[in-house]
Amino acid sequence: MDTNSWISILGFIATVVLAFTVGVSYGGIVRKITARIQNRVGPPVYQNFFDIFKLYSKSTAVNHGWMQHLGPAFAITASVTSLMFIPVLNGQGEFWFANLNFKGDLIFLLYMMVFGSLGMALGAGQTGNPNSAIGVSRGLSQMVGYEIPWVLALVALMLQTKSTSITGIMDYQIAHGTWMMFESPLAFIAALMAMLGMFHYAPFDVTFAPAELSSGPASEFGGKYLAMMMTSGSIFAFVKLALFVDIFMGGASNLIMLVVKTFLLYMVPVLYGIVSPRYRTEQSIRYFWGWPTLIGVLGVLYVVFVR
Amino acid sequence: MNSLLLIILILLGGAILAYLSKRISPMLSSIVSFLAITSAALVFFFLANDQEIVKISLGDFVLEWGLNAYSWIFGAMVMVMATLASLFSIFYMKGKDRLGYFNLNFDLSVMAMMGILFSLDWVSFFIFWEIMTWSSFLIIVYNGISEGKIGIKYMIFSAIGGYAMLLALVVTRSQIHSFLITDLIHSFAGFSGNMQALLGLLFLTAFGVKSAVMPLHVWAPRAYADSPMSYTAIFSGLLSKMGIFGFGIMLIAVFSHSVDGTIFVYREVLAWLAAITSVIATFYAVIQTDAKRLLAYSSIAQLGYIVMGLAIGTKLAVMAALFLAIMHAIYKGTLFMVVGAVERQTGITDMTRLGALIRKMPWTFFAALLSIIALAGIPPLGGFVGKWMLYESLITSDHYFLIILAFLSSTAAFLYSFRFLFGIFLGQEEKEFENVKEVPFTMVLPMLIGSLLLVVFGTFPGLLFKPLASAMSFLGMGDVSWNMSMLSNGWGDHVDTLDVINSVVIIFVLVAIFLGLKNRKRTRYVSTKDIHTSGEIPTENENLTYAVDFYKPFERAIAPVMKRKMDFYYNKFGEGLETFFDFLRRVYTGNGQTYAFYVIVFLVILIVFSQQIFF
Amino acid sequence: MVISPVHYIAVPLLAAFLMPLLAKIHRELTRIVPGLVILYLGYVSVVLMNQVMAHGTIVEVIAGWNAPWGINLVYSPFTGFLASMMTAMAFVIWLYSYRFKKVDSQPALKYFILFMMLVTGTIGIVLTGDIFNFFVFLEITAISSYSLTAFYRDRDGAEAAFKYLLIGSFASAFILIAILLLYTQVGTLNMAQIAVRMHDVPTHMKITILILFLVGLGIEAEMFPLNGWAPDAYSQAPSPVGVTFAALVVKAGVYGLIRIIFTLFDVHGAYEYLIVMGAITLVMAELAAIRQKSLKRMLAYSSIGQMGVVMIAFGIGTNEAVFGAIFLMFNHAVIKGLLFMSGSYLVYNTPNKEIQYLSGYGMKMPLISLFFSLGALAIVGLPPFAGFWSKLYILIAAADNQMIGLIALILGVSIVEIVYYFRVVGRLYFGKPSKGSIMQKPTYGGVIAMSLLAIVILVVGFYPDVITPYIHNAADALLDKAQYIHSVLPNADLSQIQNLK
Amino acid sequence: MPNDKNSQKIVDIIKNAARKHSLFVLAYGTGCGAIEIPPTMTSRYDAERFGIRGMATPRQADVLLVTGYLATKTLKRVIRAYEQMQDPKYVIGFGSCTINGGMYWDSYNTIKLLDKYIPVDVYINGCMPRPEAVITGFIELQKLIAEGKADGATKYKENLDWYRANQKKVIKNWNMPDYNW
Amino acid sequence: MDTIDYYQIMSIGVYGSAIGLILIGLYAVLMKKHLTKIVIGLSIIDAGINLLFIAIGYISNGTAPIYSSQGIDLVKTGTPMVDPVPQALVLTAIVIGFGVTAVALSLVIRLYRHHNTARIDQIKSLKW
Repeated sequence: MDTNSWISILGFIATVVLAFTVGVSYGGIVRKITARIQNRVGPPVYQNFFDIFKLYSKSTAVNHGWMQHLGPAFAITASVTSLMFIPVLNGQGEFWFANLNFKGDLIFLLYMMVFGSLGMALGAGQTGNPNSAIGVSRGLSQMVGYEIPWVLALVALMLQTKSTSITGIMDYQIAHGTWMMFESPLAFIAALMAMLGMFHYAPFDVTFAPAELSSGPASEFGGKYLAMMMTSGSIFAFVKLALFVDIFMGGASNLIMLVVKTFLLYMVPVLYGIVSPRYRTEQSIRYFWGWPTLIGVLGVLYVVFVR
Repeated sequence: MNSLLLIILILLGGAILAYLSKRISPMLSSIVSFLAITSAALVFFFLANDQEIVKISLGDFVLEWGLNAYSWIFGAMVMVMATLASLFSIFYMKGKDRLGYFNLNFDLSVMAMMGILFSLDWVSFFIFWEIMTWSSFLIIVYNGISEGKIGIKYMIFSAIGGYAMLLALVVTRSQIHSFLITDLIHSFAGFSGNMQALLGLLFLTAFGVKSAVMPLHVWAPRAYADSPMSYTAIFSGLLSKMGIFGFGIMLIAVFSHSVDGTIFVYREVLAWLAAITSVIATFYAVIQTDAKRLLAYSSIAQLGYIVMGLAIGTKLAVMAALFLAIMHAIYKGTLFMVVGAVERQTGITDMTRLGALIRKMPWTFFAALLSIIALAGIPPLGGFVGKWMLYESLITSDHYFLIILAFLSSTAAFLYSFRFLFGIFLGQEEKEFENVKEVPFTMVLPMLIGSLLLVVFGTFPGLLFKPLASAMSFLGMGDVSWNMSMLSNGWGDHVDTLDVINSVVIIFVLVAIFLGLKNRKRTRYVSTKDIHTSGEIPTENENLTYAVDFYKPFERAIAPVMKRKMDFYYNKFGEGLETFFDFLRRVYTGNGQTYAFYVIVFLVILIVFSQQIFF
Repeated sequence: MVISPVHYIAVPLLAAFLMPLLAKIHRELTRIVPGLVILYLGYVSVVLMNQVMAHGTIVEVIAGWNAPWGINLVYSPFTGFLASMMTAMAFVIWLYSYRFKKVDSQPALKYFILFMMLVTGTIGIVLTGDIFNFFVFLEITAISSYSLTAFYRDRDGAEAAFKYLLIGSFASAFILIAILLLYTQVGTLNMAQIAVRMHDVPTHMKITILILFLVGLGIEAEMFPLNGWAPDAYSQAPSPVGVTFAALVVKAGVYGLIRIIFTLFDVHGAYEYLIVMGAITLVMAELAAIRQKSLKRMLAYSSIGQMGVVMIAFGIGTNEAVFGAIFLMFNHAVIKGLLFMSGSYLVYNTPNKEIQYLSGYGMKMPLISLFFSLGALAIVGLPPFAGFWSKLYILIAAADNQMIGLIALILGVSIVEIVYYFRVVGRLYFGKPSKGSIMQKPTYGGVIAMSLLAIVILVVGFYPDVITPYIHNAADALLDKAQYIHSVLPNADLSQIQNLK
Repeated sequence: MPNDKNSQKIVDIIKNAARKHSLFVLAYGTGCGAIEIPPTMTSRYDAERFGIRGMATPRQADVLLVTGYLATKTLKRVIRAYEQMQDPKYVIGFGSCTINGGMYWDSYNTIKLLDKYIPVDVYINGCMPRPEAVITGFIELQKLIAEGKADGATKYKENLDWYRANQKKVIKNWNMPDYNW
Repeated sequence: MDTIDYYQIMSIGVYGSAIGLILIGLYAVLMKKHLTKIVIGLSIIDAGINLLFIAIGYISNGTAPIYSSQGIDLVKTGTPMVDPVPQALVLTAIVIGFGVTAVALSLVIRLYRHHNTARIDQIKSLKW
């Protein structure tokens, strides 16, 4: 192997570490913000690192079959693979975080992200806990809900930029010196509404509802399994945010911009979630198939007929 | 001897031999059938080439058979999957009665499919088409489920399709005095607009029935579900592809010669119908509790994608459709075999009762997992390649609302994909299935081969692109560029499957080995009764399975769409017709005198109106 | 002895009258002699058909009186084909009815006498070249059919027979009047002569005669408003007789109809009339069939429907269409024969011959069910069975004449046909036999008969060329009116004759 | 003491630090003690700032919080929940009832000393202990964890027979799965 | 020319009665409910047709078409011979009619035995 390969492998690792760090920190920040809104002090920002580390250090004594091992492994695989195909920074010469982002596109990413959910779902299914199954059922149903406005928004972008790849959309934004959220605002709104569901914060947290489902799919996952799930969840959060930033906010030219943009974006579902009650599954599906879808359709029409 | 004729004869002979050898031993019958299909497959792959032409003169017609790039790819698919299914069938059908009857029809179906693919003229096409229809009908009624009604439904719809084709082909002949398919292709442009519209409608109806496009799909779910699974593997995987094969010829080769705009409308309408089919069928698949039904509806949905691709008709779309067609044959075939294996070992396919077979039938689960991943279109397996190309083609050809329907359907497909795996292989262990064993090797092998193929084609889709490209250029689409492992759309975006699979595999191996397997060594298996139940210890008979109304919330959300089934309208229509017929036949009053009266009245009418009638 | 067409009529008639005497010698002779007779007729057919294929139409002059004064038998490729087909079917029917239990339980002697009469009558109808002779054979056929319909001594047989008789008497009356009027106009009874002189007949008279013929023969050919008797007779007659109706009697009726229209008259409207009435017959019969509870009645209606298709095809009148029509007549004889034979064993012991009791018979009577399924596949015209080819030819002919609506009608009705046939087939292979259903073991003769028919269906289906040359000749012979007249009356003036289509 | 802080390996120190700061609690809300948990967790006392967090299932939890008296019937469930937890795991006995039966000291069907049945790391006394006391108890537990002294699980494993004997004495219909990890 | 009128009247009478007979027969067949009456109606139709035949075959002043010396003489002198064919046909038709009537009556008997009625509108067990 030549030097370039080694450096790119290092780049992979750096990306993963970055995603993990940012994702986990965001988790801590969310907890802190939640606490502050609830007039609490809240845990330290680095609390989630403790949690994940502790979970990794726990022993894992029991399993319910080999799918329980593979489930979290699938999830991590999916999250890391998706990360590989996301342009973290938009500089063309950027070397460290380039990874494989010229070799995939949006549709590929959509499916790759589902891979993780499906793996998780299978792992949860293997445990035989009815709560897990219920959670999976809810989660997948809800996914069908938010995918529609999300895809509508993406279609609007693709039609406008005549490109289905993320780098293509970023190049378009750079070339036109604008952000897609201003270019096709309707699509952005639809995507934002879909994003609420994507992060599974309230009011769309019926999947994990701890009070009724004893945390749903994760209910039989302790120790390392849970740690892996949290890891992949954190990375996924970063992936989604980075994707949003890339396609709607023109990407980020350096890490600080990235952090700022993703953080701002992240606050939308978080803040909306903290003050919201919980929807039932069919309510959330109907919600997503209502206004967000309509706005998405309008967004597509806007792109087709106005632009 | 001509290898095409040889293939047909081997299959025909195999069918008859299989029927006769049942007298000696039922098992022998299945083995004979398997051997016949295998040897036909060998002949196909090693001897058949596109130079050969068979000409058979029957009556006043000359039947012409030949092989071309387009039919070769379908033929290869048929032969491979039929071989796998028949291998699977040996043990699956063991111990069932009337095996001779089953194998006869099995081989006849395969023969008919090969015949359709070889046909260069419409007469032999139609002959084989109908052989396929009735042989599959006879297998549908073989299991004797559902009071024979589903067989009738299948037969009616097949007849509608078949007769539409017959009508189309006699009309064609009256126009061009030839039954050759190539002649139709070349002279289609010369037809009048009305004739083009009529022929288009008829042919699309004909192929639409077999590929279960929306208003003509009602036969499919039950027909797929009620046949023996080893047959459904080719019924859903291959027989339906014959409709796709026909669509390919029609939509690409024939309609592209149309100068009128009518055909364009057909394309759009067909694409929309296919999209709606895929959405509705997916919804129905989601709410099924029987694994067979689930897969049956899923088949309809998948066929919807394929038809959509063909209807869009850009290079990428056609490539996607054909690729998906082949993938669908493989993974749906494998999945039906999986269900067959489960059915054979447990006796049921009801997902509300099955569960946790993963420990009992790990290989079956493995095959099912890979197939489901492919079915759901998740990278890196073969299904993804097809779906990616389909979506890209939809976007690049400005079908921006179709893509939403396609996405809705494919996202909802995750629901039933999970349901399938969960319902059968995961979840709570049931005491009922304590002693279930893995199926015999000859049943595992075809499933594993099927899933292996998915992996291979997912990694190197170019293996399929190559023959597909030549098939498409045969159909008149010109040169199609392709790459061994690079997918690209018209806008210059691309996905590198090799990179995808590399990264997935590497990361997965890393994660699985260093985290998962390490855990596994230290952990101890506990039964699925040992779960968090708020400290309560579940008793032996306590049902902890969440299986009934699995997607109830989703069901509630989509309730408005599901209010009426298409069946309902057809049944009402049928009932109305029958009532009308019942009314009509009352002219036969049973009174001899009335009949005599009819005679006199008829005579008088004839005489009175003789001026109008006979001059 | 020189083989001549007259043997077709003389031998079975003689056998029919000798049979009471033979029965006195040995009872078994009553069963065997008809077979031998028909075998002999088969031999005659083979010899004559070869002759006809080689040398053209044979005209047999009876009792030395030449045409147009004497009665003659015309053995053209067309009539010869029909006669041979009827002979073959008669042989199969004999095989089937040999030791057929229900026939045997009634006096077999009567049955076979009537059967021989029926064979004589139908073949006579086809072969004769004399219009009054035609009438006589028609009556022989009719009377033996009435008696055979009422052969079983239950009340429904008699009822069916009486209806048949009532309508049949009308038929004979009309035909008689028509012959009478024709005679007053042309002064001859020889068909060829009539054909020659027909153009001199005033049009309105011609039409009136034609209408009388059409109605009278329409009754025999089961045309729509005139076919009230048919389902009853088919369903109540003994099964072999049902086959006979489908294979022989109806064919004779249709033959009469087309002979009148094609050869005797030169009225264009008659062809359209045939198409329209054929279509109406087809539709009404198939629609009536779909709701039948009784299997045999269903088959009867289906038979009527097929005759409708035949009429349509003849009405189209091109060579291809006629070819298809004759092919369909042949196929219908064979396939409907198989269906009646196997169907009657299926419903042998069921109350009212009802279909609903047939559940699961496919497992109990595999062979018979297979035959029935084969017949069902073939009759709806599914390839690669015999029925497909005839349908294809007819449709092609219709398409060539731009009758797309008609094709759609035929195909649409075929779907109805599929519905009711496959309802039965589906039921055969579904479920368990209902309680108390008694399977009837078929006789060996019956199995052989059905196997023969099945083999014919398969052979013709896979390789129609075994039969198409004959049918081609037959179609040519039917359409070539001048040739017909010439062969009967070598000196006739053919200047006025033109082939209609 | 052999389990001296100095005798811990450096890995253990890090692990214990993480464990100490991240206590996932499975609150077994028996008796009146459960009512004290909400104030402990919510704004006023905010136990989350110590990394204490409620969890829904025993698989995910580190700390079993037994909040009050245990009837013999509920004991079985507690044992079950405890055995389903993954190592390392800790038990906090909450309120007097877990120490000596409290006000149920003479009840025929409550157990008097929780430690006889499952190993308790920290007791919080009081009837009921206030949230401050609860937090104090948790901090005590954190100290023990940091020192590596919270080894109830090890004790349970080593003395399983003794615990089992005690448990079986009060639980008549014994049908628990084996515990052998 | 008395004779001509006579023949005209005769022929009108014969044709009229033949057609009359047919119509009467038709009336009986179509309107009467009793089986026997229907059979009688059929016979009457037959008789009418036969009469019609004879009437058509008859040529005024014609001689009987019998192969006899007297007949040949008459023909030679120009006396027309009555057409022999219709008469021959009528013979056949009468025989056939007889046969049909016999069968019909036997059927009537059997129907009456089984149904205990001879009304055709009540014998409708086979219909539709």
